[in-house]
Amino acid sequence: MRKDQSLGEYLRAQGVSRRGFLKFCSATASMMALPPSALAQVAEALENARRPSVIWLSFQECTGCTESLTRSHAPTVESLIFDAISLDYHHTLQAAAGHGAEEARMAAMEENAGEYLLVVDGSIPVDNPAYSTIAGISNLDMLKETAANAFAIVAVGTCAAFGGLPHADPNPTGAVSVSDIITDKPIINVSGCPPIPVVITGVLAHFLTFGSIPELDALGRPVAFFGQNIHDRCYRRPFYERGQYAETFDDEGARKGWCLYKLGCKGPTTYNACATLKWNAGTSFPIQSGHGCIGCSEPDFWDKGGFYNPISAGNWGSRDALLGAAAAGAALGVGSALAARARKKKAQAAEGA
Amino acid sequence: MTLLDFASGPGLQWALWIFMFGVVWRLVGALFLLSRKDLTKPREHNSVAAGLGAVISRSAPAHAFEKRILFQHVTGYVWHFALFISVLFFAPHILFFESVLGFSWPHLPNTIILVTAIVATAVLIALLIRRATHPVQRFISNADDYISIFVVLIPLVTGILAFTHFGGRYETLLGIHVLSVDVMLIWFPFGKLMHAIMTMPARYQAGTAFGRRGVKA
Amino acid sequence: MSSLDAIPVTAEVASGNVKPLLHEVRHALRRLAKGEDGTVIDLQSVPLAPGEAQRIEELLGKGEVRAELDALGPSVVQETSYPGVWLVTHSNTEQAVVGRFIEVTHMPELLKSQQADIEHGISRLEQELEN
Amino acid sequence: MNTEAMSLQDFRALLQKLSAGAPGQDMTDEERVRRAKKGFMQKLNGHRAVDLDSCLQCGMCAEACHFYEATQNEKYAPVYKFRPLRRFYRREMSPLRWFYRPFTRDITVADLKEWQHLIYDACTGCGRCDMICPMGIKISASIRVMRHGLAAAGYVPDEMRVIRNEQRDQNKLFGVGVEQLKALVDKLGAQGVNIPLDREQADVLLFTTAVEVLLFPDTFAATARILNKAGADWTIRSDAFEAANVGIITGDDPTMKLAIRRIVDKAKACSVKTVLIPESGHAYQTIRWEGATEMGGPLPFETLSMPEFIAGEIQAGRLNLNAQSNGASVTYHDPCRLSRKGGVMQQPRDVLAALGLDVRETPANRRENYCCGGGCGEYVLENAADLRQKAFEIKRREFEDTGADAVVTSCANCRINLMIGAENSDWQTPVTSLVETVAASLAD
Repeated sequence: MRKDQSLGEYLRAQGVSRRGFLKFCSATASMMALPPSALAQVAEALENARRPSVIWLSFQECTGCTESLTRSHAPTVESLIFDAISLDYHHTLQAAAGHGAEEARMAAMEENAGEYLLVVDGSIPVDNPAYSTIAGISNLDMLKETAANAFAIVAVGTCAAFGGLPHADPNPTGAVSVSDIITDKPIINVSGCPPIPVVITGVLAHFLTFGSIPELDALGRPVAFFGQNIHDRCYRRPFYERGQYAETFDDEGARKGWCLYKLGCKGPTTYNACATLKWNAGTSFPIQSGHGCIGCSEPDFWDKGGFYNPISAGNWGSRDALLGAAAAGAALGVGSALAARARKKKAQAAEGA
Repeated sequence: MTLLDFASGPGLQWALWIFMFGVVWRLVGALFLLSRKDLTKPREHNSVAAGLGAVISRSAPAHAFEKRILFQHVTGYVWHFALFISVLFFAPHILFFESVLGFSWPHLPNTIILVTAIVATAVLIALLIRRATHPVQRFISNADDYISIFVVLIPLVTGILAFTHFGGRYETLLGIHVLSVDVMLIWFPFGKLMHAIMTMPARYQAGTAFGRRGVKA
Repeated sequence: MSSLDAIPVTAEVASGNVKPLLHEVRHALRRLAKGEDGTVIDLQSVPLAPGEAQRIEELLGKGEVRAELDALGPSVVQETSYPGVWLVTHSNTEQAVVGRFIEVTHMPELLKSQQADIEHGISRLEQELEN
Repeated sequence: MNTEAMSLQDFRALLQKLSAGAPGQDMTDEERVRRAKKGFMQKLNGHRAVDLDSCLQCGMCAEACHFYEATQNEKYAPVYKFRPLRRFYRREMSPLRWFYRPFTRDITVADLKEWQHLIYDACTGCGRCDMICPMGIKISASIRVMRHGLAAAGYVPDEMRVIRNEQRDQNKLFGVGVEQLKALVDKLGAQGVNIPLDREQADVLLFTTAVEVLLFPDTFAATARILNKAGADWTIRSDAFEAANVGIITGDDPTMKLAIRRIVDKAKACSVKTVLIPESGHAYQTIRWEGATEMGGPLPFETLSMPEFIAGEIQAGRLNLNAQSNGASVTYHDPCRLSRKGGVMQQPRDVLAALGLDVRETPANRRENYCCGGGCGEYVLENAADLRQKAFEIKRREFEDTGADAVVTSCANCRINLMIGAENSDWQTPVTSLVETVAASLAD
């Protein structure tokens, strides 16, 4: 796709019929969690959309986010989205390596200054910049440099969005999120470990379609995908209401597909689209497969007292400490009573009675 | 750290420590003041039976008083039962108790809990209004009385809101709910909520004292 | 598939969303009958328990018309046993479902020949005739 | 039998003059507060601590209090009456004293003055509130600690102080001493009632009270006749006949102990098996339920109230009675110190039933009975006369509810108070003594 071509022109040139385009549009609208009634608007916007430049930086990450994206739906409608953007730098995917790769990045930044979209996965170590470098450039420097002229930043995955696993206690690298460093650019947090691929492409589609960033929640996540918690959209919710819970992973309740709250499901406090979009092309999602939600799209999900620790059990420490507190209370109680009795004895002696 | 993380993490931890420490401190400190042994010859009676008898019998007023305290008696029962059911038989609560105590018990369906919680809240508000308006109660009340009502009322209200997802995001409501429980636990040993612990020794000692004189406490 | 079937998980689960969905379809049909606009329901936006999508399909049944089209992968447009209610399933070139809609309309837009395609067709036909 | 006695009017006139003889008290405010606190401290123990820490402030106790019921004055709620004690406990003795201190006001002389009215005038220590408290708090026990502190601070009301001093210093009450008793014994002897005065040894040692000698010599005579009829080996000592204990009434511990010791020592000296307490509720409570503890060890005799003694004698077949068959009805007024504080509730009813009387119960009876309105010596307080009269109206309603021909009780204090109340309100139903009722039916 040439830079001066609109998406409509590009698709037609690819031999895609108008029917095919409409199908693409309705799949895209669905992907962006837009109502079907928005189809005409989407079609018109996409028809005239121009090809944006995208630079993808990977820092302290596991490549799971990229895997999620590239392994799931390709080569399909979503891949067209990727065809429709100019992915100018992605050191895992691009053919170029070494200086060539860095030159591509610099060129894209220069050419599209103020217009390119920066996608980041992975967290940024700030304790020591040498913990993670690319081409000898520390993650921190590369982020600052690349973000400076970006139109907006998409922080893909919980690491980039909130620090993620590297940030987990005791955070040996001093890992931080993109938004901890960049404060003067719009940042879209597409959290999840990994994020639902459709959500990643949905955000890109939104940018492609409307040239703007979608509506965000308090944590910078697109409301369209993160507006509701898993629990509220979970098909097992009726069991919660009726108080029917699986007590173990192999009991009658588990077999009958009852609520997994007691097994530590974090659905009630986790905002993501898993319960509706599901995974693997809409096949299933963790709760459907019988495991509670681990809350991977929420900040610090790794440090919330255990995946199998029910939300309401709290994270209150050890029983021994409680007994210790009771023992200290008993000691103080005895002590205070002894002191009071000594004073009372003195008062009685003074009476001489 | 989110509100919920704080409330159910360090907040809950400190609250439980203070609760345990304070309750034992106050209970031991009061009992250990000791009392002079009663050397009079008792009437024929079983001291333990009399004590335990009073623990039970004081749950209902003596006949002559029934009519005069009917409102308090009925609301007292409804309040405590509704509260206990809501606190002790809601599945998420049981998970908390299980984490502390190491054992659990069956729960009730959530809809029943919702009803009992609403009943408990309504009764507590009625009792609050009565305390503020009844001549005797208004006159004798002090800050503790109102604080104790509020620190119990707020967990109830926030619990209902969190359960119904009404008025905010769930984890925020839950965070406020757990935080209010933290506050309640911290206040518990220092205010009159302590009656929940003191009821037994107080009734027991009345039972033995009256029992040795041949009087049903 | 046989090994998966051996897992003793029964799908007797109900999200409670099937009935409301069908009611929505009913209201949409009423509006259509009165001459108002059609309605499209994105099934991906509705939380459904395993098996419920099939159940909806079964409840709606199959009507007289079934059309298959091949554009960026196969799509199936099936009229249900309730005239005016269509089930549209888009798949990608890998045959994976990428979108599933219930359309309440006289005729799904996608079935009509599109103006742009018609124009493109004219030019192709003219080219053919010129040769 | 009708022995000449002081009239009720004369006795009331005597009471009115009591406070005139009260000695002045010279104590600074600081000293009073200090003494009150020391008094509280001496009596605060684990039981009271548990009580004070259990209170819910529900206010139900007000519904048990005859003074609150009669006046609807919230200040008379029993829970309020021990408020200074709770403040002291929270500041000085509670395990949480370090926490409470900044939030808890210290006791002032103004408080002590205010509570003198609440504790002496507006509380008879009847303990009816003890029976209603859902926490089982013995409110009357805390009231006694309050009295102890107030007494230590010199806040015993004048009338009570006069009789307290009289008992403590002269071993007399209302001017009744050895001579007055001997005169009565002589008079009764002349009427044919044999009273074995001042025997060195006996099985039963009878006590009486100054009030009985003055006002109710018939009761004393009736007691003697019953003892004689039952063939008891008994005596009464002119050097220690007073059963009443103004110490316990006022909250003055040394006087209470002194009065108990006079009785216990005499009983020991006479090697008696039984100490027989006359119709005086608080005297029974003091010897029977506090004596051993106050004296530091078990007592070598049993202590019986008159209803217990009479019921026992009837049961043993030593006392034959002419059961009446005229269908006369009575209602029994339970003296608080005998009933809920003494466990003597069935015996008087058994005795009355043995007399063939139609015993009718007031709506509230036995352990739930309403106080006469002036118990625990409260009837001597002139300031509280109006308050007492209002409380008496409750009793009157209860009595009238039964439709009984007469009210029988077994406590001179209750009887005086009921008689005064009846006189004030021109209520005609006679108020009589259990002992006299029994004596009237002694079979020949």
